[in-house]
Amino acid sequence: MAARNQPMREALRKALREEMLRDERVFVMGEEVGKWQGTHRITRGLYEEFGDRRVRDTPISEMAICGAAVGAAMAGLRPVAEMMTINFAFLALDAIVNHAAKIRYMFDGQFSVPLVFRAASGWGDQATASHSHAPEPIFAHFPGLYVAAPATPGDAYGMLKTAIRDENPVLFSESIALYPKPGPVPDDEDHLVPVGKGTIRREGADVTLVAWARGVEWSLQAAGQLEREGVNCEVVDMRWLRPLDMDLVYDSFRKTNRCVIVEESLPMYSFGSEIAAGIQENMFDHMDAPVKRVSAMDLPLPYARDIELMALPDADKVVAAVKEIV
Amino acid sequence: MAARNQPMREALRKALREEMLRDERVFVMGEEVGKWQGTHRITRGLYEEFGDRRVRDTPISEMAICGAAVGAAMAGLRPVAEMMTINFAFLALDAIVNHAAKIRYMFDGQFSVPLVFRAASGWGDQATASHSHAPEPIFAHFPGLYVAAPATPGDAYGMLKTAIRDENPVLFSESIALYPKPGPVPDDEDHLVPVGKGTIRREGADVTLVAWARGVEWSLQAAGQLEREGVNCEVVDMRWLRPLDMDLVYDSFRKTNRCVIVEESLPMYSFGSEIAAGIQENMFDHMDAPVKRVSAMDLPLPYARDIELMALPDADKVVAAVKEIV
Amino acid sequence: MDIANGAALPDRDTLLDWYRQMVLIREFEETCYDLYEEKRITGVYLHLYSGQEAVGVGALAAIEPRDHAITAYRDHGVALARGVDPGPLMAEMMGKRSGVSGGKGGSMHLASREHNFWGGFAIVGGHLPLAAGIALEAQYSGRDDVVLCFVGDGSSNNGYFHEALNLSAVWRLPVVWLIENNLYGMGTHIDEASGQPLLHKRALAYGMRDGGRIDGQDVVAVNGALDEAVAHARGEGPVLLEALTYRYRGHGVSDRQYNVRLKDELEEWKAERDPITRLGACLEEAHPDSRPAMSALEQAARDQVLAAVKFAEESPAPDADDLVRNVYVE
Amino acid sequence: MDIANGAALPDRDTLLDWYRQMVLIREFEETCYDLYEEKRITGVYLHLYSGQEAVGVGALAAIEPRDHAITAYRDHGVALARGVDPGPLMAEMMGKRSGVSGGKGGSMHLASREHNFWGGFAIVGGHLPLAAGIALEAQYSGRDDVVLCFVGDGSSNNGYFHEALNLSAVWRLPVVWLIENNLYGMGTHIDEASGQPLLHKRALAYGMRDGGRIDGQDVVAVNGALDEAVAHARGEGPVLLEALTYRYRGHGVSDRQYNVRLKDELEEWKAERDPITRLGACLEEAHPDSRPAMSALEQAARDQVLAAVKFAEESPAPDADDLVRNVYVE
Ligand SMILES: Cc1ncc(C[n+]2csc(CCOP(=O)(O)OP(=O)(O)O)c2C)c(N)n1
Ligand SMILES: Cc1ncc(C[n+]2csc(CCOP(=O)(O)OP(=O)(O)O)c2C)c(N)n1
Ligand SMILES: [Mg+2]
Ligand SMILES: [Mg+2]
Repeated sequence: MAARNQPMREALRKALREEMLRDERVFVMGEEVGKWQGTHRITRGLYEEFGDRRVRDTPISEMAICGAAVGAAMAGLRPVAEMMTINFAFLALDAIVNHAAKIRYMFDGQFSVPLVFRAASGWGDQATASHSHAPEPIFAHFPGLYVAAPATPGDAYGMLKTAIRDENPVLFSESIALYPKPGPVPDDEDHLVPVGKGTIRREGADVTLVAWARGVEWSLQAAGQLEREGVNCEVVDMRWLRPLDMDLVYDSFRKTNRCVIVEESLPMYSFGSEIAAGIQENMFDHMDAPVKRVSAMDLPLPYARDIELMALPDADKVVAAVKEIV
Repeated sequence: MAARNQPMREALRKALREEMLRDERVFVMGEEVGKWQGTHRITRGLYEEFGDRRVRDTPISEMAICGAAVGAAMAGLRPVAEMMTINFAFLALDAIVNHAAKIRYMFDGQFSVPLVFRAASGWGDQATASHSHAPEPIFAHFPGLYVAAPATPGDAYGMLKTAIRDENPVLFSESIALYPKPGPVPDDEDHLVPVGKGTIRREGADVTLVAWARGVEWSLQAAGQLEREGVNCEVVDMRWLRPLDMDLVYDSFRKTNRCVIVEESLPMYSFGSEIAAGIQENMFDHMDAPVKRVSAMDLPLPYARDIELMALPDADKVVAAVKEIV
Repeated sequence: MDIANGAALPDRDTLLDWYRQMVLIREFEETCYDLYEEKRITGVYLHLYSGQEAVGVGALAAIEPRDHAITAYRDHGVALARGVDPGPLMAEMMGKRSGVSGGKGGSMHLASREHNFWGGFAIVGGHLPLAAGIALEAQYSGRDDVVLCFVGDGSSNNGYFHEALNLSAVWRLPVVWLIENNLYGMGTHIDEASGQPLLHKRALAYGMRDGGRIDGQDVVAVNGALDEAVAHARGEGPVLLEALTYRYRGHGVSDRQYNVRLKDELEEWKAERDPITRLGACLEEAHPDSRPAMSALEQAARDQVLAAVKFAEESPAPDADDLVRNVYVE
Repeated sequence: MDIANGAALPDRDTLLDWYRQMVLIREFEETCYDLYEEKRITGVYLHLYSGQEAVGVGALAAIEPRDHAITAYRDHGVALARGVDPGPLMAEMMGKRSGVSGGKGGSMHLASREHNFWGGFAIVGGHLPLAAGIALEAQYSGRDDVVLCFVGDGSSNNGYFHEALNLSAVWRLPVVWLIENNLYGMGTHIDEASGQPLLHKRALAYGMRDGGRIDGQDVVAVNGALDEAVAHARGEGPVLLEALTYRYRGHGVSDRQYNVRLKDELEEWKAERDPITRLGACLEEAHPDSRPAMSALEQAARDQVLAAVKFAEESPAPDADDLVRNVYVE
């Protein structure tokens, strides 16, 4: 398939724009998504192209943004609501979990809620504690919602399209650190990445690295380093935190019998916990070593650059974790 | 120590009252905590005894209740703020996580936030999807907060006292289903249960059951059944979801080499995930079988009684899980 | 006890139809009360509409079938006034598969998509932005439908209220925000919960039309005010108004003290302002021949509710397959 | 360009002291701007107060040291006007251990407990209930301290605003809610964000005192209005008022277009209403001998900020021990 190299930011913009062209019911709403061009420039140019009916600036009202998106989706539109950063989704947790995720079930299928909550996620860059989170696991705790977290521009493109076309509510996490990073984006307006399917980013036989979003990059870097030392890593990009493609993890683990989980989130009650628990439960006889976890340190993130970076995962930490089990 | 048999509801009320008598800075706030006597009757009689300065009815404003508690705590009071049910704490997630839990760190120790968010938790009783949660794990994901979840009246008494006297913010989860259940409550106004310390509820040599709150009851029931079949269960009550007393789990596991985790919460990114991940990571060489998890089914809770109960854990499910690994 | 206060009375058929709806609601609610006492309805939440009938009936009479209604958990009366069949409603109370929400929603989560009745929501304030979103869809699609959103007085102090009303004003959404001011949240009086007890005045904070405070026990007054509000919403944008009313059965079934706590107040509302008694008196005065028709409607309501109970009790409960269905659209 | 509008002018020393504070803030902010351009201050968030000095200085002059101030992330000016030393403030910008928040809070999270300056909060609206809580402590303890809470215009559409203001009204908490209306959230104009663009009118929604809209570029007017508001808060309960002002450096450092986007508007505010120019002109008119004193204050501000930068740059960064400290009270 033909593809063009583009930063994730552009891939997302392209997906949004194409879906808006394809389906009149798709519209964008959020703080500064219109005239301001989007805080992260994902909606750049859309206001000019589609006008204020379909690109809607909102007040600073996260509860109402998410709640109104739910209502509009129930009524037949396909809202793409932006949370300027995922931290602000904390203010809308009730609209997201108690409404978007449950309305279909509570009314036994009378309504569907086909919407996307796009949320810029992650930390680094001295954004400080209240603006520095990768809290996707707490959203993925709840059934009724899907949680997407692409690691590459191509996936960002295909997954956002899938999310917009899907009949269910999707929390779509976009790693801010990945926005500028380029990668091939398929030249296919119907390029869709199926819900709940992960992918192998790199084949290997010695250790499985299971990751999502930025964790994939750290894993690939670590795999490069380790290759020079003769350790052959397979890198699994989960892509979706709900549903989880555990079969893919298990297939890889059957081969490698060893695993390190890599993520940007806090360590407790997290992605690493869930994957490790699943592996030991279902792959017990294949385990040659305990599953290790690499995540952010268990503290709020500080402002000062040096110590901030200490608290975050990186390729070296992944390498060290792998070395503990090979 | 002398003790009196009391329902958990009364134990909590006693702890609150004694702490209010002991420390003038302690006060209660929340929806219907005063004249109405508290929705769950935990604050019964306090309004009459302490008046409206110290027992404060609020508007239906969860963000402001939690946020004002943070401000009052920073300024030197010791608020005990009630969330009528833990579901409503979703509306206050930002105040709880981005403010209560982080203010000490963000300002590098200039402030402390000694408060308690009491929250009635759990499900059953046809309260339906948006009112039926045991989402403690998502709160325990975040550092800066402690998360308490007592399983017995005695612990409810001692842990609430600890939480009130502690200098840190505590999310104090109270299982609604346990409110009426009686148990011994120590006759000691300074009975404190240390933060982050679990306890062994029943000794056994064959399997460790790790649980909290209602999970402890299901575990004990299952242990009783299993004993008759010759399986000897040790029951660990974690009591705090943060910090986690993993040493206690490991000590027990070293003895039994088998474990089932029992909780009322949803299954993914949950307590079971975290404990299982920890065991396989730190007790790998002691594992005779995979760690199993018993939790609620992965769906919103329905109204109709029969199917609602199907979705919840119970002693039989615990027994079945144990049998898979012994 | 008079109603309409000098305003022109609707015709006899209209008044009788409102009477029919109001006695049906009352009968339905009081039956629910009894069924709960008899444990034929179970659970912890059941919030009855007895006493507030004129608000729901008068308001819903002001909108068209193509318009939309949405409310909180005190939703039985709104569902009935919107024309939903009592059978599937009662079945929902009993957690049956034939219930409007398949027995999964219960008393707090009634809805009927075909009646443009959107629910039935249990989180205070949570349905307000949904109302805005439903109105947005109409506006976006170039239709002139209106959304009628019922709001509790206590709910008006919640963040959702502020954000949703402001958004509706900024986007000029066709929403009528109707506060059912029954004076209490659960137990807390509006004077102790709201810095501004005249809730309709909050319209000013959003620059939206203030529809005033109306007598919620006067179905004609409610309907008249709503007619105006709906016309405004359809053409110009949102309106906020409040109807003063009273609940006869306390906050809900968990409220065991309701008839002790405020005995005098309750008795006074029942004796002096009951919306059904007032409409009945008005009908008899305006149309002295209408007593037999009213009696027939009362009997029909009893029969209908009895039939609904029978339907509900004979319906099967949902099963393990239902339990796992509709978590997602598959 | 006149200020005070006929109101009695404070004495020369007072005016000079305000002038001192305002030029210090301006110097500090413009230095921050340059340091960020030079990458000596790093990160993504830095929201400058240039242009809004009269609001912070005039308002804080109306409260006592025992009173309390709290604000959002645009907090440098409030910190300086509250008397916090520029050295530790600049050190915080640079993420140094000697910063007011140990280098962990950064530009958005300045605070100084000893100055009763409570921060510095980055979640829109998040500090509003904190202000209510701080006021509650004073009231609870029987003191008559007042809390002065700065609020952005954009923030006034957030749920926190509604809940916190209403709570303060219901409990008659001693809070002055001062909206710094600089016309924009980030890029969205108040007219497109708020159904009611006269934000002070929202006082009515809470039954609280409406302190009106004041000229935020006139330090004397700000101070006068705040004197009244503070007196009311101290005795009677909360007040809401707004000061019309303008930010010269856009929303924050991420806003690279600020001087292009609204060039004319920006230039007009700078040329016609600059709060420092206006105070200077007023001083010269009222006290023709004050030019040398003003020049000396300008020079002193430059020296002070230079010294602050030196202090900050020479301070050590926090280390791995600092990283793990103060997550909890141990
Ligand atoms: C966010 C939230 N907080 C608290 C509750 C608990 N609660 C249920 S109903 C209610 C009172 C609501 O009063 P009002 O809005 O006046 O409606 P009414 O019951 O009088 O019809 C409360 C506090 C809830 N359901 N949701
Ligand atoms: C809850 C929340 N939503 C969004 C943001 C992002 N944000 C930061 S500042 C800002 C604009 C606030 O405008 P205003 O209150 O007028 O303050 P000003 O910057 O003009 O001083 C926004 C939207 C945030 N920090 N918190
Ligand atoms: Mg009410
Ligand atoms: Mg502003």
